[in-house]
Amino acid sequence: MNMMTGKMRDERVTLAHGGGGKAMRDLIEGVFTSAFVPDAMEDQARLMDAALQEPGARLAFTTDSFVVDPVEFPGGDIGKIAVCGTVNDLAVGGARPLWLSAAFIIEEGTEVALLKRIVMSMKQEADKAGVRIVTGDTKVVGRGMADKVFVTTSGVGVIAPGCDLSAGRVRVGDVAIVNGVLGDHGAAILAARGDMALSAEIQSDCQGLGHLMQAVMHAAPGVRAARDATRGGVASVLNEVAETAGVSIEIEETALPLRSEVKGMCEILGLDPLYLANEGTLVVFVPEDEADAALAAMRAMPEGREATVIGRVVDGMAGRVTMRTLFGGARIVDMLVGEQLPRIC
Amino acid sequence: MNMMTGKMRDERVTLAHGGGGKAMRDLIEGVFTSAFVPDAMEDQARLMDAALQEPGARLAFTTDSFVVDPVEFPGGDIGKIAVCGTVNDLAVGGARPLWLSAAFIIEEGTEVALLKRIVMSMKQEADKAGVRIVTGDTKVVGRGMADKVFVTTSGVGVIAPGCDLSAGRVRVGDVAIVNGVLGDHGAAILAARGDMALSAEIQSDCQGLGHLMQAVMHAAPGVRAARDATRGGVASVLNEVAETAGVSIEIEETALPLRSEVKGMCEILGLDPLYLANEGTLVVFVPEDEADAALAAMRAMPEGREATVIGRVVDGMAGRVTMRTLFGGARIVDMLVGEQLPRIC
Amino acid sequence: MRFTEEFRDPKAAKALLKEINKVVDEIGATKEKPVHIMEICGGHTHAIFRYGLDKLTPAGIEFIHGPGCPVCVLPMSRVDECIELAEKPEVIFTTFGDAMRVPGTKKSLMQAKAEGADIRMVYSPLDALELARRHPEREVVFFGLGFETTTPSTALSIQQAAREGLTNFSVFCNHITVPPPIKALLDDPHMVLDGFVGPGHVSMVIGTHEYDFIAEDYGKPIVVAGFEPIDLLQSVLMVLEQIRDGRAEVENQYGRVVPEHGNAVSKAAVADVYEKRPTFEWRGLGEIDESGLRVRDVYKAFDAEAKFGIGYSAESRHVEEPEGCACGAVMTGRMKPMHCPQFGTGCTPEMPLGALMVSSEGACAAYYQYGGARAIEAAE
Amino acid sequence: MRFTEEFRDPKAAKALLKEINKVVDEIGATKEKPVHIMEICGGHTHAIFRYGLDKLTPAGIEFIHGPGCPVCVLPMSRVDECIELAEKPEVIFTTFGDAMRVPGTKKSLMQAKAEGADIRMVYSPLDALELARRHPEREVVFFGLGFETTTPSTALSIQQAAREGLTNFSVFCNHITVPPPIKALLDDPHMVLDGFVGPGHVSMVIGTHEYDFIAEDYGKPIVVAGFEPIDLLQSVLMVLEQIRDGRAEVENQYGRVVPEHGNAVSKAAVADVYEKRPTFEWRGLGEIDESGLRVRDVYKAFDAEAKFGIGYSAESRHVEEPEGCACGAVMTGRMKPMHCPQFGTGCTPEMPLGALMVSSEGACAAYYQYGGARAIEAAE
Amino acid sequence: MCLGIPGQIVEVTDGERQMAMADVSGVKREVSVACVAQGDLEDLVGKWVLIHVGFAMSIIDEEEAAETLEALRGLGEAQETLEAMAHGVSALEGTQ
Amino acid sequence: MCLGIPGQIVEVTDGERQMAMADVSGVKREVSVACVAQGDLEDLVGKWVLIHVGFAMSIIDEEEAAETLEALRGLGEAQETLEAMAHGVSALEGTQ
Ligand code: SF4
Ligand code: SF4
Ligand SMILES: [Mg+2]
Ligand SMILES: [Mg+2]
Ligand SMILES: [Mg+2]
Ligand SMILES: [Mg+2]
Ligand SMILES: [Mg+2]
Ligand SMILES: [Mg+2]
Ligand SMILES: [Mg+2]
Ligand SMILES: [Mg+2]
Ligand SMILES: [Mg+2]
Ligand SMILES: [Mg+2]
Repeated sequence: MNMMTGKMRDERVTLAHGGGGKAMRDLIEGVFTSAFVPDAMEDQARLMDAALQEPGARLAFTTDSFVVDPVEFPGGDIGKIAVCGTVNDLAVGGARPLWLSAAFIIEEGTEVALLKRIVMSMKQEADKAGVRIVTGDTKVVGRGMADKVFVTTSGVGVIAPGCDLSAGRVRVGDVAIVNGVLGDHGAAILAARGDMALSAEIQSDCQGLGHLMQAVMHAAPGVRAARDATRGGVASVLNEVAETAGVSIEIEETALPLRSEVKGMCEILGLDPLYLANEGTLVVFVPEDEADAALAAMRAMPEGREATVIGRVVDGMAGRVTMRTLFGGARIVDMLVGEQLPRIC
Repeated sequence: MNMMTGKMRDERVTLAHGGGGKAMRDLIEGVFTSAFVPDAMEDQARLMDAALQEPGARLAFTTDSFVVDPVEFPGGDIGKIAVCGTVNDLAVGGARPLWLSAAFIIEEGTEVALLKRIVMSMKQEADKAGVRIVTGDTKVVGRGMADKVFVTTSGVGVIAPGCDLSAGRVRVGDVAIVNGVLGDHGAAILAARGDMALSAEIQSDCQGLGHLMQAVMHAAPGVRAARDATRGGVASVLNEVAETAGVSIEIEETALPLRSEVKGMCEILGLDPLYLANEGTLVVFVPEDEADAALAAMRAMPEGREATVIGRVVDGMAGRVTMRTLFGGARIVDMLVGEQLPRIC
Repeated sequence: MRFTEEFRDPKAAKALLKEINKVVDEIGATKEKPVHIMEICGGHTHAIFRYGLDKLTPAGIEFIHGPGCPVCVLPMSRVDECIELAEKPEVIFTTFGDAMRVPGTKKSLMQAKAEGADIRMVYSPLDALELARRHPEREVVFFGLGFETTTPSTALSIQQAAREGLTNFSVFCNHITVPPPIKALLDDPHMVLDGFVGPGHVSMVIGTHEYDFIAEDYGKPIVVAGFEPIDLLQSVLMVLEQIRDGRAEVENQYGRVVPEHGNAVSKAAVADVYEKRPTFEWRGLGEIDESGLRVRDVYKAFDAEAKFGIGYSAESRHVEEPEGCACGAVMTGRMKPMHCPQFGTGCTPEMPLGALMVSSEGACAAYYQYGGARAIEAAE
Repeated sequence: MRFTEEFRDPKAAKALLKEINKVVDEIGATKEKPVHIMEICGGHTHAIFRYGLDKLTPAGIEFIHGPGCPVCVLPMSRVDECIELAEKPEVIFTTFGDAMRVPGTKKSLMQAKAEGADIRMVYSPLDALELARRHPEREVVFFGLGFETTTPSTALSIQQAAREGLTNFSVFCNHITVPPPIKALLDDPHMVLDGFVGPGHVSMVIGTHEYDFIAEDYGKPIVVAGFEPIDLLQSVLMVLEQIRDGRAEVENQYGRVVPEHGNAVSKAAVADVYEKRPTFEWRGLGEIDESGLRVRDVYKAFDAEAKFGIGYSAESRHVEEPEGCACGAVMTGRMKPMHCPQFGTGCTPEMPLGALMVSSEGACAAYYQYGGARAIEAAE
Repeated sequence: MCLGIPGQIVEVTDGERQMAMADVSGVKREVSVACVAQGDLEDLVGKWVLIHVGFAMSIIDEEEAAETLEALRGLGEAQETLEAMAHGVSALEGTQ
Repeated sequence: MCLGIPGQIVEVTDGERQMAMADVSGVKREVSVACVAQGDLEDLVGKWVLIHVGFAMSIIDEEEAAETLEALRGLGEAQETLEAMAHGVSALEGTQ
């Protein structure tokens, strides 16, 4: 009898696992199918949800590729981000996330154990968010043709009849609320990457925001729009909304919730935390009279415990975002040009 | 006045284009949005199709990452494949393709002109297939962290009430039909890659199969199942179907449609064309009495001009695929183990 | 004429099979008391299974699959050495695809590549030479694997490198020769063999007279054969006819390609660059006298063994074959693949234990792939 | 105490602003007839805009943004040379992130990286040293950019490399010094300046006496300042008080960090490794005598200029600044950024024409980013 | 082992290095003709050779090939004749 | 330019190379203390230094810092007193 059991006996992925044959099937069955869709025989999922067939319901569809380096970091891994990111993109549009797809591009030589950890964390996160990963794909590329693993998730959700969250609906007087501290993900990744030889106990804020969004929509039915701030940080989200809605937004420097380590990291590298990436940071715009209700609902949940108002929508030049500095000065918070580079010398 | 116009003025993609700021927006607006979804403001598409709300209708959902090297090759490019591949995965399940997502992972240094060509070819192919690319994403990774461009497409389609194509429905007596010559894509890529210094005028068979599938379903309403043979070739598709349906399949060596150059390539490198990749090759299983109708319908379309019966489903060991050689011998056509390697010395 | 399809003509095959059946009957061979014919060359093994010739020929013929697959007879220690070379940071290790999946003690070249070694599959040693020209800062090593057919290509490549004064190209020479193992098999008292199908492409280089000893000293027929199904059937028929007629001759079915005296340029190049090793190790067969080649001292600069202090000539590093592996017995025809206790369970193409399961020319892989489950059933 | 937040106290700022307003009034300065104060250091420019100090201070104060941003004064030819070095296959080119986006004649380091050059951003020359240790087969070049604050770090790194006997580490030295351009500005007859906010971190290395000539020879006040908003407001107040009182002294607001005589170890290391160049080119300012440093001959092995035959000392390769670029006028305070014809149209942070638009410490970038559209409107 | 395939020489590409372009069913690859070169390389153009790992190792003897095929055709026809005769005999036998 | 930030030395990491660990708001980085080393390196532990590009360039004078802040507090208070007085005066004036 053969001592080795299980479908996937290799320790590392080789090009053979991408060849469309038995090795690929073993990889898929040994690592992916077991966690995601044990019974998929066709290369497409076939689905239906009653909510989708309600008159006036709309289908939400979104996609993102995830390429984080390192693939595992304090507070999460690429799999967790891949599920949270797409769940969040559905949620902030007002959709209830239903189904995800997951496509993996794997570099030759990647450890199978790493893949398994990533997949497990995807499953966990999907379960938490109440979505199912229903279809997937794997490709293997040669060494140096990818960076360990890239994951692309797409998501399908349902928007209930009448629900219409969009940046265009933001009005003067609205209040901008975030669910918690900013920049944790960006800072955690900077530290984890080790390029600048900085170490800090910062965890990525990577988390799903679906339940939090449901709570906000329930507590503040007039909620105008929401965004999850990822690349480009909160500053980019504010600029995007200000532009789309044709309004100005004014935020308060003293109101920005920042962890001390994130501040430290930014000081060392000359970075601005408003532009740091997040992976579980919600920015919601609510009418002023619903702000307290929204805040209270958010603070009642772990994902929103540190929720706070950071600014408000004001009359002014379309697309303008300004920040009142701590002693009353004002500066423009523009969109970032490229990526934020350390500014040191 | 500034002499340079247009949003995207760089010749090559830099990391700045992935930073979430203006450079990224310029890349997206200059290259992607203009071709795909000019009016998307939220990071999710909001859609509905009457067919989806019919009682008994089902939603089909599928995804694939595309990683071909070289990204442009005779007969297509990675963008064309990315659209065709996902359209085909929807189509072979009996779904009418509706919407696609497209996520790009771009290597630093990639030429913007190349991206534009890829995107244009996606648009063209989507138009041909009658689908809309409704949501997307771009990520930029450092040099040597990807191979120019990877594209991941996901697709949503609708399966009409009552339609149920699946490998499990294949029965003894059914006939296996392919739409044309085999292995063109694999051979074209081998030649285009230049590793083995072979040159040949072989075009990839890369094409969308949605319309062809519609024609088959119309002409042969009893059609059991269909597959597009990609990685692992026709041999893998046959094995997969034989296993799922619990039947044997017998094919005829003399019936396999092969281009002379593909044969030549296989002879030089000791490869088996049954395992070569395709990107527009349909394998359909139809009841014997509908075979002629299916063939006629396929041959009436450019994608099926060379359609032919390659074998039939027989009683026998579940999952067994055999090939009758040209003078009556028989051999087993197993699944490939890993990737097919040149066998030379 | 393309010299391929024409030799796959079903009509001709039918005629030959009829004739074969007739001669088998004349000899009186049966399933229980078959004629044993060894096809020496792995290419012939492959063709027999690819075209289903084993099932078309009568039960009275039993094919013994010989040692003529260079991948199958490659000892684990050579694979380990390839990996050691490939893992040197300065080395670009080039090889035919055939060698990629052969298991070494710890891993295959495929796995070493996944772990980061710079290993490239090439079609020709000329491609390795071109890599060396393009990467003067790297050391390009070509894995010289194969029989007499392949040896001239590496010899000519070394001569070319010398002419160009390339200093970063070397060959890890593990070339072997066909006649010595045949002699070893014929000397084996357990071996039952009635005739041989001779290796066509080896013979196009060395000619047919190298097999004279088979007919003259051992009284066995041998027919040098081509690789198309018609070639093989005709060659089998010619062997059978010799047996029926009590003849033992060296015949040449593959005259369109194989000249009686082989290829002079090739032989000269091989003689210039290589010399016989006193002895060389074959997987499953052990040490065989004068069965391997090494680079002559004058071309030392192109000899990876000398350059990196590695290989058969270096301190012996013989590694025991994995336990339970019956490759030796299968290769000498003493055991059928499906009777190996590992066949299909501990040893499959996905997880080969022995080399005969790796190459599609290996008897075990051929039985598994082309005989597939049927062979497994038979074994159970 | 963390020595940061404490110096951002709104209460203290309020008090200082009140006092500043009072003194401005006492001087009688107005928007039409303002006091001109130059903050020499780009770090101060950045802080002024970051905290909106320009809008908080009275209209009677006009800030002139000085040449103290090493990125802004870097000539195109130096950038081109960086790229030439970085594109050598053996070179790992290391640099602070600051330099990545500065446009050269054809491209920036960012673009060169995208095209394949091995360019790595580091936090410290020590990280470049570590790369050299880890990649003995490569040449690690560190781009020595910056003023007196930064120069000791590369000097100490070269000394450390020498101690370790590293042969693959070198510095492409483009270090510059603060006093010479100040003298040049003061000698410029077009220049209107009433006082200076002095560079705090430069001074922590060189001390305060290097500025004596400003007070003694030119009769202008200078206050060495820290980088927190309170530091800046207090320093501005101190400058104003000197003006009001008719004094011209070198004062030190940043005593917690800046010792009167600077840092002895740093100065010794710099003197050991570097020597003054007779002259050096500044973007927008032209050649300035004794304003740059080069590696001394004893450390030639660590001098990228010598090692690769490149740089300012090599055959002069001065490149003309792009046409229409008014950086020189802006840097000397003769023009406000928004009055440059390129500002916001031909020159934006996305597509900078001049260096002052690249660094967030450049006056133009600061006006654009923090004054943003308002500045553009003003210009239109 | 020793995969060898027939290809036709279509062009001499590098006389000095004895390289030529071979065509295999429309697939082209540069091969060394060092082993089959006799006199003028151009004489090889149009010839069929047996190619192994990028080297032409033998010039295919077209006559010989034709003869082999002819002999087999002969064998088949002879068998058919015999069969027809046997059939005739059994047919005759059947009338008994 | 010349980004310099205060950090606290928490540990000597390599005496020979004069390297120590600095802490900036919980973020740690190894820095050279060559420029601020006097006598026993361990004496630096607990001290605040000004860090630039991985080098501690100055030991922060905590007393001096406290004094600066104290003086500003004084300024604020003085202003408040003055304002209160001014307010008192105007209040008085208002009663006229
Ligand atoms: S089955 Fe495996 S172990 Fe047994 S003889 Fe064949 S190759 Fe060797
Ligand atoms: S706007 Fe641009 S060109 Fe004009 S001065 Fe500023 S940096 Fe120079
Ligand atoms: Mg998205
Ligand atoms: Mg998002
Ligand atoms: Mg797939
Ligand atoms: Mg957060
Ligand atoms: Mg804006
Ligand atoms: Mg798919
Ligand atoms: Mg498919
Ligand atoms: Mg996105
Ligand atoms: Mg096809
Ligand atoms: Mg099977």
